[in-house]
Amino acid sequence: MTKKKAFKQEYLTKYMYLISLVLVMVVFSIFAPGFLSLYSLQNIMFEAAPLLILAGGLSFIIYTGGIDLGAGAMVSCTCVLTGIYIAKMGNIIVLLMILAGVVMGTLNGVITAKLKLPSFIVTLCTQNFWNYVALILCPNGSIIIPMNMRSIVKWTTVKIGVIPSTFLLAILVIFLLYVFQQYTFYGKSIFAVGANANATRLAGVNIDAAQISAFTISGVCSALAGALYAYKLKSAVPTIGTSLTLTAIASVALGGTSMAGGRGSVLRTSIGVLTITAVTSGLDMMGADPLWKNIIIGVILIGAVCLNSDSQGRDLIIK
Amino acid sequence: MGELLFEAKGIGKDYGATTVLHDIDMKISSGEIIGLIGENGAGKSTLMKIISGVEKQSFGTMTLRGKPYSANTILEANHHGIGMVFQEQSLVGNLTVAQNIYLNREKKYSTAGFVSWRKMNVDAKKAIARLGLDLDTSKKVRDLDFATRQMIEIAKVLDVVEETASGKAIILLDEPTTVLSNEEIDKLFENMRNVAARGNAIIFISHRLDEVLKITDRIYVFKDGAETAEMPTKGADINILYEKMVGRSTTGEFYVEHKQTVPTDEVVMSVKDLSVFGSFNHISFDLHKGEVLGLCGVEGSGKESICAVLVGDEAPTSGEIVINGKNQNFANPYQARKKGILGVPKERRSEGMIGILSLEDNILISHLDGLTKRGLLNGKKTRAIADEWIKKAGIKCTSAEERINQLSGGNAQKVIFARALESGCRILILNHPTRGVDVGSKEEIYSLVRDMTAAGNSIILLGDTLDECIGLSSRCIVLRDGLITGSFECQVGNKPSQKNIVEKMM
Amino acid sequence: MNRKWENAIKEYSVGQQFVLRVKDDAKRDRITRIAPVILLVIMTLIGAVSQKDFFSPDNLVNILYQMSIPLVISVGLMLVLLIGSIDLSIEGNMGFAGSLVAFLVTNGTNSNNFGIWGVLFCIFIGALVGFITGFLHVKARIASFIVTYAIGSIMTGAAVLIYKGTAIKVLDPAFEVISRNKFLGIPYLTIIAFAVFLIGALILNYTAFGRAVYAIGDNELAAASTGIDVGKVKILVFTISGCIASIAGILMCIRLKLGQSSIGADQMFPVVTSIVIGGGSLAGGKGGALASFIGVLIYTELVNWLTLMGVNVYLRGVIQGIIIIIAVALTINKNRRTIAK
Amino acid sequence: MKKKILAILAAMTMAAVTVAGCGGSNGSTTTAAPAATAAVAATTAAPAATAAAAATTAAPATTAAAATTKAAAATTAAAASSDGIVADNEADTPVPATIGSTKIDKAKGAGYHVGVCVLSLDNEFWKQETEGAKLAAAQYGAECDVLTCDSDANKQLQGIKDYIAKYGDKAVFVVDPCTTANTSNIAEICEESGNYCSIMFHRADGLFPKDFPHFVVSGKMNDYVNGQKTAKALFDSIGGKGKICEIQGLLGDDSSLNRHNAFNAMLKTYPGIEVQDSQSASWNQAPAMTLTENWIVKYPDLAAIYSSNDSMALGALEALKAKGLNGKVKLVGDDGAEAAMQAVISGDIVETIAGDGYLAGGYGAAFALQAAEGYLDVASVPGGRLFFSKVTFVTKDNAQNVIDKFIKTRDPGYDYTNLAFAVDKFQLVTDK
Repeated sequence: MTKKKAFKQEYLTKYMYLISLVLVMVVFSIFAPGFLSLYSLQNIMFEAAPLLILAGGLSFIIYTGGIDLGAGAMVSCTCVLTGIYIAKMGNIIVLLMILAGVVMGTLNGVITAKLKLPSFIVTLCTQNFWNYVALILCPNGSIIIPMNMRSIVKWTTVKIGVIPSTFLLAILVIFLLYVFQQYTFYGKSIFAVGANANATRLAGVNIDAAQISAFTISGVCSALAGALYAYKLKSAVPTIGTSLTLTAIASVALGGTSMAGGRGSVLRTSIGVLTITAVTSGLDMMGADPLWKNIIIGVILIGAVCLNSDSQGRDLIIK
Repeated sequence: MGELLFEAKGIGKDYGATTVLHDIDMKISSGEIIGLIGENGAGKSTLMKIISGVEKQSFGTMTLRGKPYSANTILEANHHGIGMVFQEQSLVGNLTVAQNIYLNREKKYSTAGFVSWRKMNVDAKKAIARLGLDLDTSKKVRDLDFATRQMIEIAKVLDVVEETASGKAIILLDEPTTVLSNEEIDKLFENMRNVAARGNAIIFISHRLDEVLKITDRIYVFKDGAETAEMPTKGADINILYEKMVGRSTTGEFYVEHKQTVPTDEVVMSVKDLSVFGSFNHISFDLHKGEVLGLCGVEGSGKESICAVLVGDEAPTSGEIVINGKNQNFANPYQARKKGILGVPKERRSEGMIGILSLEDNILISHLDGLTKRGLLNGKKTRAIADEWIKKAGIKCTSAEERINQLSGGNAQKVIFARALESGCRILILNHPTRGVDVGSKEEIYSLVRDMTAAGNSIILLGDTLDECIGLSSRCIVLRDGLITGSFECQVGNKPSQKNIVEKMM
Repeated sequence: MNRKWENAIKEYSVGQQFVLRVKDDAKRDRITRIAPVILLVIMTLIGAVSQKDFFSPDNLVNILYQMSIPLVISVGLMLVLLIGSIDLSIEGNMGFAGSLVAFLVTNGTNSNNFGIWGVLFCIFIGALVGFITGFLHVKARIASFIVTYAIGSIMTGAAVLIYKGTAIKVLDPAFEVISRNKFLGIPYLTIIAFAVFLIGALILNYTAFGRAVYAIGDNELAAASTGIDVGKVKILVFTISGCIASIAGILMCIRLKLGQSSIGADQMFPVVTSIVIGGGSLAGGKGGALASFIGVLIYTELVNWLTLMGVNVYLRGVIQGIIIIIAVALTINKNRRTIAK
Repeated sequence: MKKKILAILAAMTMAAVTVAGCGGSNGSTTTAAPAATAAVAATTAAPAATAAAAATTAAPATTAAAATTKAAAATTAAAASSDGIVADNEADTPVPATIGSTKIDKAKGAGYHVGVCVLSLDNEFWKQETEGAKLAAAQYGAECDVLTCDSDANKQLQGIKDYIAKYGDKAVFVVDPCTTANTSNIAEICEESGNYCSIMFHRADGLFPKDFPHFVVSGKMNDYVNGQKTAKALFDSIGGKGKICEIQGLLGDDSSLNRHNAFNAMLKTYPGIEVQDSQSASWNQAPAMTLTENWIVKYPDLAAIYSSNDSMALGALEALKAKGLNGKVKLVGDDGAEAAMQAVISGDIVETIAGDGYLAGGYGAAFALQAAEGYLDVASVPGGRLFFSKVTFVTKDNAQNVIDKFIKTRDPGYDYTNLAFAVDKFQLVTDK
């Protein structure tokens, strides 16, 4: 094929992940009247916000070729802590949660990097631990942020223009993550570790630091997401995270980031998140039979990943 | 010379718009060993791939033993009695020698789908015996050393093709000697002759012209996808071949000796009584500013291990590495780099290139922390630096965004060099810097080395060949069995002869 | 090892040193290889010492009975892990197969009575699903993690579709027999499970296919270059995994006499952990039948032990987690040059 | 070497926090309820002091949380009533014979859409709720859609919002919330958009329908009292003494905790009962079966097992059957799954509770619809619009009828136009 054509194709595959989002939007706006109404779009943004942050952070672990099965548990843990202590200390709690995130993430990172254990196992085990903390702090299912404290959490429901404040927050986080990924040497070395850890090591890069930083980032983002969920649900919910981990990983992959590591972008991830959120609420608005929901989502997921997968990695072995 | 086995007429290959191989004719008769030389990207590998069934030719025809021949898969080629030994080892570590040799050919030994490993081992022993090898074939390949693996690799292919075409097989060897030590190479050559004597034909690809001249009967020279010469080995010599390959005649200044610097007395690193248990003992030497210190020795003489220690990849058992007055003890290459030592690793693909990343990232990876300002990198600046290196090192690529694993071996190696230079390290450990690199790139790399020393850097060199080691170094240390057996000054003009160094090596 | 050898340097020549070091490495290698076995022994001893019931025949039968289904799952999962992939759809497939078989054999909801044919049909469907998974993974080049996740959610949905929320009670006498009756004190179900596992082990160790799986896990390109049809093997692996998953689902249904999607819940991750404890690697190429068996046994003993100890219900998970991390840290083959992902 | 140290360190950190938490957990969950009070109260708005006070003196009128009162009850259970059932959370407000019992004009109902929100359809009870809501909607001539959320509180809210986005003010809801806390969000969302909703089974502390004109009713099942009743039945079945184990539901689920507390409360009145172990099987069969298998080895003289729901009970039953202990080791469940009720008939399970989904879902929908269509003056409903819904205790005697009524015919034939029928008792509102 000619250079021009090659270029075109390159271009197409590069932005395919955007196209699939548009596709979803169009399809649902046809089948579900009112899907494009301001109210429902605001819903989608509001829904997507915490997941954006969670998945954004998780991406970095995927870049290293690892995986974090504990993200959900960290969300539960921080959600509970926030929900319980916000009454005492107000919004400052968010900063404390970020601190907690650093601790949790770094613990995962250190165990993985220094003991050279597969992150799959490490996170699988440590999550029990965060879940445990969440559960003993909140044994009866959920603790509500008392009505008289609602003023503290009001800002989350505010809309700036037509955009929910939390969504703007998420966008800000994604932006920061993008800068971290693109313009810091930790970001670069995280990708390098994912691409060829041994070569990176011999190039004199501190790969342990890189790996740990990835986990820390993920920890922080999970914590932030957890806090946001507490704000959103105005309560501490120790089980909130259980279903989130895989959703987050799925949306990372849906954006086209390679699970093998070394390639990807938080921008892709955020599109992935928006797509998944759009699909779920779109299905609700179509009034799809709940019995079929899982099936439909599964099919859409496969289709979308097919479209989006980062074609530059084509020559890689897919595992 | 035996009957004509194989003939290719007007073979060509193009990918999309670009033609990488055009109008190649080749004749192979039974019992001959054919040399195939040319720079990387000259089309050798492409032709090999076409013959061995990895790829399909775009034009031209091939005939095998008089019948038209074409293969869509390696397997098909094997059934026609054509087998290729690939450059990157294609053995499976967690299988035994026998299982590797008969991988995907288990039928012969299986009853009702269940394989008898015992029977297989018996045959495997025979197969490797053909190459004068004798070892327990139920051993896992993982536990064998590189050279032995290479031999098994060849034994495997040999077995495949001889089984189908006894005495009429064609075997393609792509750079088989790069990982072998001298005596192993001699052993290999001997075996090659035996194989040929049985009527098989061998195509031998190597960048080491001396080897080609030593073993082959006939030589094909490729350049830019075309066949520039076809000559009998007797009567050919390095200069002729070199000229045909690169189109310009070789300068006697192959190692750019006119640029060789005279090291100052300033000691940048002194190694004191360094030992790694079982690899080398009591190694002591000083490295001076602007010096190229060559380490000579056969495989297993401990030179590799010394490198590993110096770049922080291996922990010494005892001894000191003193840099500006302090004893340094590196836990990992990162710390070594921080102290100004960086290595250019031996295995380019697995240890050097960060395959799916861009050239820019590959060049800058060792210096990113240095380029960071207030925690951030300046995209424009980094790109500028990358482009500058691409120009300086003469890296052929579309842009700094291109992925490194899309480059040819030589260019990739230049990128790794650029990385080492960019890192700002003052001491560079070059481990087989020109392994598997074509003559053209070699020369460029040599001049890069000279530039480094001119800039006041110091280099420890493990030459790909002894000749290279002598040519580049300003001083050579010779190792045998992990001990220093000699040290030679190599000023321009009175370089020691290979002979007296080899004496110390063996 | 640095310090350890310091003095030895003076005594031996480099050559001798080398021999010594190789010996030493070999020794350490051997230790890591048998580490799981040691772990198993320790686990058993701890159990025996701390709990008098641990070695009671009843409890031993319990352990056998409780490890049988994980053991079956491990057959499929082992193959998938060996090629370096992962199969998250196992839970969904189990749930589906369990529901479908309950729907097809004599049950309390409808008048179906296909008996063995129903069972075989389920296994076939499982294989089919596995095939589709593998096909998507190989041809569409979707990472196994995602494709299996998606297929898993699809199958869970399909399972619920079958019984529309009201779990189906199984009345087939054959199911009764298999779960209740014993041969030499060992339940039929356990015997079936072990048979399945044995077949799996034989296929892995004594067939060309088995070798191909190892080859792909260790060095995919090399495998391809010897003419192995990597894609085909991979698809076959997932097909087997799917087929095995539905066998496991059916066994679970036999165990519980009830068909619903939740019978697959939390079945897969424990088995992955077990295999890793047994010495398998998530990167592929390492592990095998024996490793899986030992791993599953260790894991089952651990869970059984925790129950016998009556550990605090909330703490259970944490203790389990810590023990597993330590276990893996001991059994995994570490090398300062490698990096775990 | 370094790695080893690291390993130990990591292990120790975790161990440390674990132990730290362990203190909390012993208090808050497995053993006595008062500690739980402290734990919970400390974490709610109520100052810890009052909570503690509430715990010791069962004074119902404190600012403490609902959980507190329950716990309080638990501590003073002995004094509570003759049969030991502590029902101090039921108000004695008389249930008026009719609430909004009116003639329904179906045409008027047309265009209204009932969104019935349940956790998922993978459960008989939730299915009954949806069936009930559909039947009710039919009687009002309205449409009905099912919204599931796979037990994800967040998804549930999203679902409701999406439904509102679709049908605007024509949408009304009957919600089985994922978590107690979620109820306040649901109420607020509906209030904001002006859609009527009934929220069943759970209600956040400090959340009152009276503060939310569109929050029509909160109908609970009295898990706490019902749990005590089944526990009592179980204890009596083994003559009030013997060794016994408990299988809890999903940790962190509040029905699970209520039932656990009920079990503990009833224990107080039966000194002869020794609890051997209490583990969670997260509502699932398989783990329950494994647990039981191990228990009957460890405790050969086990007399009974208290299971917080039916599928876990059925799991346990399978384990017992395998050892031929079914019927010998007594068993109770909750939820009223068909298989469980069959087991009740065959005597393998002592008692279970048929929480009536048709009633909860249906009347919940009915309340919301009447409010939306203007039949019901929301303010007129007594008891602060907080009531306990009817349940049926399934024993050997009535099991068959229950099955015939609810399972065989998928319509219990309720008249969803007479709302009063659903109300068993009004809740005693202690947390005002």
